[in-house]
Amino acid sequence: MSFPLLTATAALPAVGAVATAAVPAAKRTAAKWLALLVSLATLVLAGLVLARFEPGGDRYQLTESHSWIKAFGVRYELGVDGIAVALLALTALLIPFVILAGWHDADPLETNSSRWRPTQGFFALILAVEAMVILSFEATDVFLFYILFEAMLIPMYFLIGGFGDRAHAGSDEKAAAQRSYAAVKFLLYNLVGGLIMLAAVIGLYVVAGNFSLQEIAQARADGSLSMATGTERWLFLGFFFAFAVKAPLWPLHTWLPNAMGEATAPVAVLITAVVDKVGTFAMLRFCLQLFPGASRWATPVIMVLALISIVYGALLAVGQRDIKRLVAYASISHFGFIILGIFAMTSQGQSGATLYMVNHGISTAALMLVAGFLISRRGSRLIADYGGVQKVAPVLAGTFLVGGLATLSLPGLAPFISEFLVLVGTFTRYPVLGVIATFGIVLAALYTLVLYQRTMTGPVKAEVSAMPDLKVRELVVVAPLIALLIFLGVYPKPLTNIVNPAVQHTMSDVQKKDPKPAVEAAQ
Amino acid sequence: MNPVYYLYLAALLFTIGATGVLIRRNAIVVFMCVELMLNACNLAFVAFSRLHGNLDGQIIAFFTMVVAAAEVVVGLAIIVSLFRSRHSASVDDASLMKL
Amino acid sequence: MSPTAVHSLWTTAADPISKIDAPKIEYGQLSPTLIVISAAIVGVLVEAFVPRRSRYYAQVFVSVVALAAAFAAVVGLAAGGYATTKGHIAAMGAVAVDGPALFLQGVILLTGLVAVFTFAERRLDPEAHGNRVDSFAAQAASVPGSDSERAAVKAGFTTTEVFPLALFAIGGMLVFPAANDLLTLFVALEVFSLPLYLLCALARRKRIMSQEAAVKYFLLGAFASAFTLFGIALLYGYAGSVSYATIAQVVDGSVRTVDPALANTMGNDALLLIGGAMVVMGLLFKVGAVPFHMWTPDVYQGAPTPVTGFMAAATKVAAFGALLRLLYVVLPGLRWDWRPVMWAVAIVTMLGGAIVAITQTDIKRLLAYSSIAHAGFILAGVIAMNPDGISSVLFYLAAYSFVTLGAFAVVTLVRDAGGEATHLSKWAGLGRRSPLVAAVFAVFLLAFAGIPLTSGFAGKFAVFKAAAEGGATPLVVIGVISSAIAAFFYIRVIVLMFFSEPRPEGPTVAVPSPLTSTAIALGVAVTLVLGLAPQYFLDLAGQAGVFVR
Amino acid sequence: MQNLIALLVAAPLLGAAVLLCGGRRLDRSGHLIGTLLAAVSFVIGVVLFSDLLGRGADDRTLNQHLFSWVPVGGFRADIAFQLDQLSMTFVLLISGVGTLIHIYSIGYMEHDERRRRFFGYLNLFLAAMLLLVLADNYLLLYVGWEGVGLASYLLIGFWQHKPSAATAAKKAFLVNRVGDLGLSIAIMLMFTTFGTFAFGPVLHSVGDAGEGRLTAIGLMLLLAACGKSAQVPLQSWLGDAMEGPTPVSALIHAATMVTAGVYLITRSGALFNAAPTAQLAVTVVGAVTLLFGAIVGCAKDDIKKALAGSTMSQIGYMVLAAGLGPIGYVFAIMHLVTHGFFKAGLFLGAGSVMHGMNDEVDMRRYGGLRKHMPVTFVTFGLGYLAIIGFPGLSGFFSKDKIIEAAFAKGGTEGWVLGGAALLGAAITAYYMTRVMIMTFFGAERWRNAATTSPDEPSAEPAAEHRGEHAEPHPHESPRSMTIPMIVLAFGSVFAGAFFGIGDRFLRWLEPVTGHQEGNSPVGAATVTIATMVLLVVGAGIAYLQYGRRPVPAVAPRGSLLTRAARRDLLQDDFNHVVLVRGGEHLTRSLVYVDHTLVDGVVNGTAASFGGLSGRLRRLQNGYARSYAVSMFGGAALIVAATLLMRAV
Repeated sequence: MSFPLLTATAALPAVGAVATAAVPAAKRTAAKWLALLVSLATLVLAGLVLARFEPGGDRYQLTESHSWIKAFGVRYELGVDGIAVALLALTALLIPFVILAGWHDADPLETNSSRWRPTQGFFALILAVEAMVILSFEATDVFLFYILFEAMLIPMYFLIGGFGDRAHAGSDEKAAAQRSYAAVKFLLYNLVGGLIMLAAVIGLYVVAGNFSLQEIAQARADGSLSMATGTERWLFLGFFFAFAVKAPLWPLHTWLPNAMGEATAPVAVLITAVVDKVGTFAMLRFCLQLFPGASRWATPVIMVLALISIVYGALLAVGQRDIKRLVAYASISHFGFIILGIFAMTSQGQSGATLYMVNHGISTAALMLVAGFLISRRGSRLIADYGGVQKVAPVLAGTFLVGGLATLSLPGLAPFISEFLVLVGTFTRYPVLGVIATFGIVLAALYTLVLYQRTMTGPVKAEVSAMPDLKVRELVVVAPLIALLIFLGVYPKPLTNIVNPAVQHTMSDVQKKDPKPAVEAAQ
Repeated sequence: MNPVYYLYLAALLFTIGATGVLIRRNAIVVFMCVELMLNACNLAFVAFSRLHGNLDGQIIAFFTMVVAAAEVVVGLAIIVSLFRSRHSASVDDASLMKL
Repeated sequence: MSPTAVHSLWTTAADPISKIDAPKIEYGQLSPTLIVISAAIVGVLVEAFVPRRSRYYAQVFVSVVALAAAFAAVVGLAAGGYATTKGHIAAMGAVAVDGPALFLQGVILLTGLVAVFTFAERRLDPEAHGNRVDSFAAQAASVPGSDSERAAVKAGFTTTEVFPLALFAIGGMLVFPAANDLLTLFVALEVFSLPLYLLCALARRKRIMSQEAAVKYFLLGAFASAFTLFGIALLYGYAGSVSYATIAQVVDGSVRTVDPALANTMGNDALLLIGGAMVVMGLLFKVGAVPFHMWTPDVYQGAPTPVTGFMAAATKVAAFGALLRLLYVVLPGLRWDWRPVMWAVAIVTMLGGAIVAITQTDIKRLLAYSSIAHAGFILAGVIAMNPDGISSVLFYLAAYSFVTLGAFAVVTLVRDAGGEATHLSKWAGLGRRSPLVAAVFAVFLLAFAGIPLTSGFAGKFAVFKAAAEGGATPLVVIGVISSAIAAFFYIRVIVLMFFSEPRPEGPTVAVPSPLTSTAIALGVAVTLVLGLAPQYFLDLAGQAGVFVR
Repeated sequence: MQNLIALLVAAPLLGAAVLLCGGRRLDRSGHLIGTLLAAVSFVIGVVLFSDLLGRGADDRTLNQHLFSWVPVGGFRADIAFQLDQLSMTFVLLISGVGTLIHIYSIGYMEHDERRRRFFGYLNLFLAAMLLLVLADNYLLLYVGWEGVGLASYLLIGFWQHKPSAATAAKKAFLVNRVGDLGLSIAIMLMFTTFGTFAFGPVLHSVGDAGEGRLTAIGLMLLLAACGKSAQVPLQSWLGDAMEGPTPVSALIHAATMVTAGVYLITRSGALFNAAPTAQLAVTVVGAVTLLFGAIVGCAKDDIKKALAGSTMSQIGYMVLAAGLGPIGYVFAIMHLVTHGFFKAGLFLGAGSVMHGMNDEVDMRRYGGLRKHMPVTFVTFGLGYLAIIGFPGLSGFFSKDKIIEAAFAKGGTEGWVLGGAALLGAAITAYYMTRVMIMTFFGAERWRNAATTSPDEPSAEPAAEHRGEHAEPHPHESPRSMTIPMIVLAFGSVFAGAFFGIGDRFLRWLEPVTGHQEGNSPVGAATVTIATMVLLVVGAGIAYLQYGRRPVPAVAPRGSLLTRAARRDLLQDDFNHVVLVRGGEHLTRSLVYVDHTLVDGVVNGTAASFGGLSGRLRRLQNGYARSYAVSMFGGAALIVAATLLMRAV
């Protein structure tokens, strides 16, 4: 039994969370540093995972397996394939930036209440989320995954509801009301999704008799476990519903704009760049593997919904007045692309979708965090309150622009590759859908450039005339992300090497092959 | 005569008691109706005991009486204390807690 | 009726009484019950003879020791194999000593122990005239607001009778799930109900409401037990016996028909069905299932909070134990008749409880409705009619009772001038005032809501899994939906505590004595342990999940 | 030798990186670094060119494979370059003209505080443009394609504090995105058709694919070309793009970037040859645009806008030629190069004029400037003669060939296209003469015009930095600006002859594009003479209109056509009404829908549960007896149900 690397990767932030929460009220800064160090250490562990993972090797590597709840046939089973590794790395990578970006977000406004320790809570919760997300990427036991999938809602809920954006249009009470509304909406949407999934999980157990992803998938593959078509479809729908809420897929998306709008920028990044990825990841890992038949059956509908998400999200992004809500709707559009890629059932589509998850994580983080810095300076989320910022804060404007260009997936930046792969993958199987989806790139350009023009260009508004440019801390947050965007845009091979084999497995799970080019087909 | 009639009588008494519980306001009366229901049960026991030709039913009847007595003690205690604090034994007046 | 029968009856009665062989009672196996009951009697004597000053300590001592001893006895019996292999019917077929019985008795005893802690808490209320006071009336007999009451308070009287009462109730509850004939069932029912009626009336604050609660509980309870009794009568009429075993045999038709004279009653299904339904109804009343639930909110609200916690936890355990035994031992041959009905009851109970709870404004009523919804979930497991059904229900009861006790214990801490501040609006911003208490309560709420990593989730999962395996998939789906609805109001409370600004005139959080702290801590511990590593307890429940017949 | 290719791109890219990340400390040296690196890449270009010349005509193709870029399943994209005669031509044009304009900008942007960034953007543009023409597969070309788009976005909006500039930049990017739509769909189609999108494989296996698919691909490529090269219907952005600094207009929106579409079509020649329908579409677009641009050019009073119109129309010529297939490709490119020279020269001239005139752009406030800025006058004049195709100058050779080729298309198409081309030539002569006269001849209308009038906002707010708003006193521009103009003037004079005489250019390019002589119904001589006549006519009309009578300082109302042409023939208004307004309405209504419908359903469900709860709550009325009733009823129900179960 070698060193349980995967467990360690998840356990470290969990322990760190407890430790951070335990830091006494006065020692606020200590808590911050502790959290930052823990997250960096986690990043190192994630790097180890990345190093130990052999792209060519078994499907699941670094596996661990211990008995947990025999009565439910539940085991503590971990293992990572390429997709999981990529997302795990992404999570571990983003958290330090999130923490650093949120450095002052949770400083208590009033210092009188000594027992109330928001700062410690804030960073502890972030670490808790990290731990749960990482473990959910590693879990190869359906029950274990489900538990984390549900449990991570609670810390997220407190992060959204407890530490709202201080730059709020309305009064404090109004802000608090909207914030708790957003938090409750987030929780209820995902809880309902999760509970419906619970029914499906139980059903799966009744059918399969255990929860081990590998065993069940194996049994499905060699036909020793056959499900009635109806049953399989119901179970699939149960699982997919939960993931579609999390992802989020139209029309289950409305919680996201509220949540991202009301939460602080780092938390918003946590939501859309990290937590939501669990949903799309789970579609790849669970829906396709456990219910290949049903997945094929549901594909047309899902593709159409994804398409609607793409266009609809983009159009609504154009119509937004609030910077963060705009980014939220943009994310909805992007999640549409991801889901489109997953269910296109082509290697380009699914590799593209996986890359998309990673790249979208990085690009949204860049854009959202810079937006957060901007908002924290002016104290308003309304686009209309800005103008001419590039004149007074060129660096801020520049980074913002790069983030925006990444969002509209400009060639040369990472998102372009994933988006193009998704489009190609879709196009090869569903040309019409592919073409319609391609219109998304025009809309993306529209909302991004409109946002940039209204906030950064034009005559300098009086309120922003004294706006300071990015501080060192903030540069340290943004610069690496941008560097990463460029690097992955020019040389994504390390990523594709890891992802491709995993995608091949998934493709064989659903018994699909890439369509042949017309010319070869002709010959 | 056929002891089955006793059963009908028992059922009748039970129903009367139940109805009384539903329609009477005074707590004491309601309580007496409950007692009536218990006694209806006793009658049924005894009648069945006779039918089956074993003594269990009759024994049970005694148990029931004891229980009923105990209930009287507790019940009266509660009702009286209520009556003393609100000078009314109407069950409908006791409706502070609702919704 | 034929004269011969009369004659035989007469002759049997007329026989010269030769000798009655003394009934064989396995005192060892009944020891838990016996210990508790005798302790209760001792408690009565204490009331009679120990000077008032030291009664409180004496009573607490007696009850705690007795409960601990009884629990030790249960453990001993279980270790002695009575829970599994040696399980059998004791006391001339009156009481079963088997897995479910012992498991539930253990749970009830622990619950009772914790409840006694909360009963004994006397640091929450401000001292009256230099005397520490607990949450019970100074003198139950004195009229609220009267001079006599004031005098009693001044004299520092306390109703130490609550401890023997609680012990009697616990005694009854111990027998209830173990009862193996209908008579014992009925007696046990009354033995644990009557003390509860009294306990409800003993609140120190808001006495009028407390008395009202007692009256409602008493009248409705008596009404329900009358139904039960009549049901028992009918069953007796059907089978000619009240012993579970015999009735079961008759139901299965495996018993040789007695003399033809009885043919018209013996095996008369109308009697069986009506009787069975009425008995079950009595039990449903105790577990608070719709439509027999309506006493629950009022009584929970009116009763002194420690008593509420005790009732909510222990009564449910005992009643569900009895219900399980009745359905699994006596009426399994009848399942095709009662199952659909129980389905309906379970559904309306889950949905009703969850929906009505949404608009509640009083925390105690809220918990009452949530307990109704939970009764529905447990019923879903009861209906499963398979071994998993039994064990899952046992596990759920264990998990649920501790969460409930803990939650109500927390409720006792949040106080303002008028005693406990149970109106939800007063809980606003509690998280800011005292994060710890709020966090603990949040844990309990999440457990109620069945969020993973809490005992609530493990229990819910077990129950739904059993139900699904038992083919009750629709129940599972509805259960899932209603837990979604339920989640809404649990979340509402959490929002209130953490995300809304504290009121200036808001309540204070009293610092409890070690007693209540233990209760709460135990609740949290059990919630988390059963949530994270339920395996051991699931095994326990699994082994215990076999009834002796 | 081929390992140098990457350096072509790398040098300016490095410059861009250094200048944009370098920060203020580079403010003083930035422009020099930028110019140097541009020059470096030009030198490398020359070296490679000489190397190519040293080889045989048919192995003048160098390849450099850097690394595999996106390998996923059958999808293989590499970072790899291909340098053949076609790309070589572009490399020289881009880096050459680019370097000149860098030099020019040193003087032009002297007073701009953000000059460093300006040069950074210019370098970025060079890198992207070179990548575009050097890529050996369509996906990499796409990167360059969008890269130049980005650079043009940044440079058009360089003076971002002006809303008009920011808007123009955004518009340019968006319209180009629509074009990119075409390019990406074309690439997908190629992938599904050929399983690859590298030039070589695709263009060689064209034969195996069905014509339907090829036509589709061709049309998509055409869409892309329209976007980038400002062809109808995606031409609207070019006019606004003049918001950018004049060197930008010269380099990007005259000489190089806007010709990328022509490159794309020529590069995909083999594919178009196999898809006649697509080819026809290309020619039509070209013909329409060359007239459209010309007409617009006649009406504009803003000198840069007038030149923009002419650019549009000249590129129309190239596209037309490219659409003609093997008979046209070479001439398209040839015209592209010569146009690169004289149009860049013209723009730099215009810039120089504005430089001397306090950034006044309205020609109606010019006049008689030839005395004040002789160098500018001469270079501009030579450019003018070149563009109208004065015999012997570059324009003459390249444009003439195109017109011939158009006729050579044969059939009615030939006549129509040829006619259009001829007409275009006449109009060109007209509007260019107009520009020439209004600027350099006639009365000095700027004397009494004290300052730039508010209703005509100056395009170049750098004026604020240049200081005085008093009466302009025109002066010749500094050396750094005049020298590039002179060099370009040389180009516009001799390039055509150099290329045309003895078909040098033809023989150089033929191996790549292939060539065949068209059999023109009308002889070459006829075409030439016809062109000359029309040229004289056009110029003459212009002279009568503007040379003889004084030019009014305020534009007369003018004919319907004139007014329409001033507004770019109303297509902007069309866009505004249909796309912008319509889009706004759509998004607004969608926001409403999202809030009320999608969100409303959920909130509604929650609310309905609340209401139900409120109603059920009433049952709990506090009366013990009603509770008893419910119990009794429940009991009755249960008993009845149980009995019923047995009954059924």
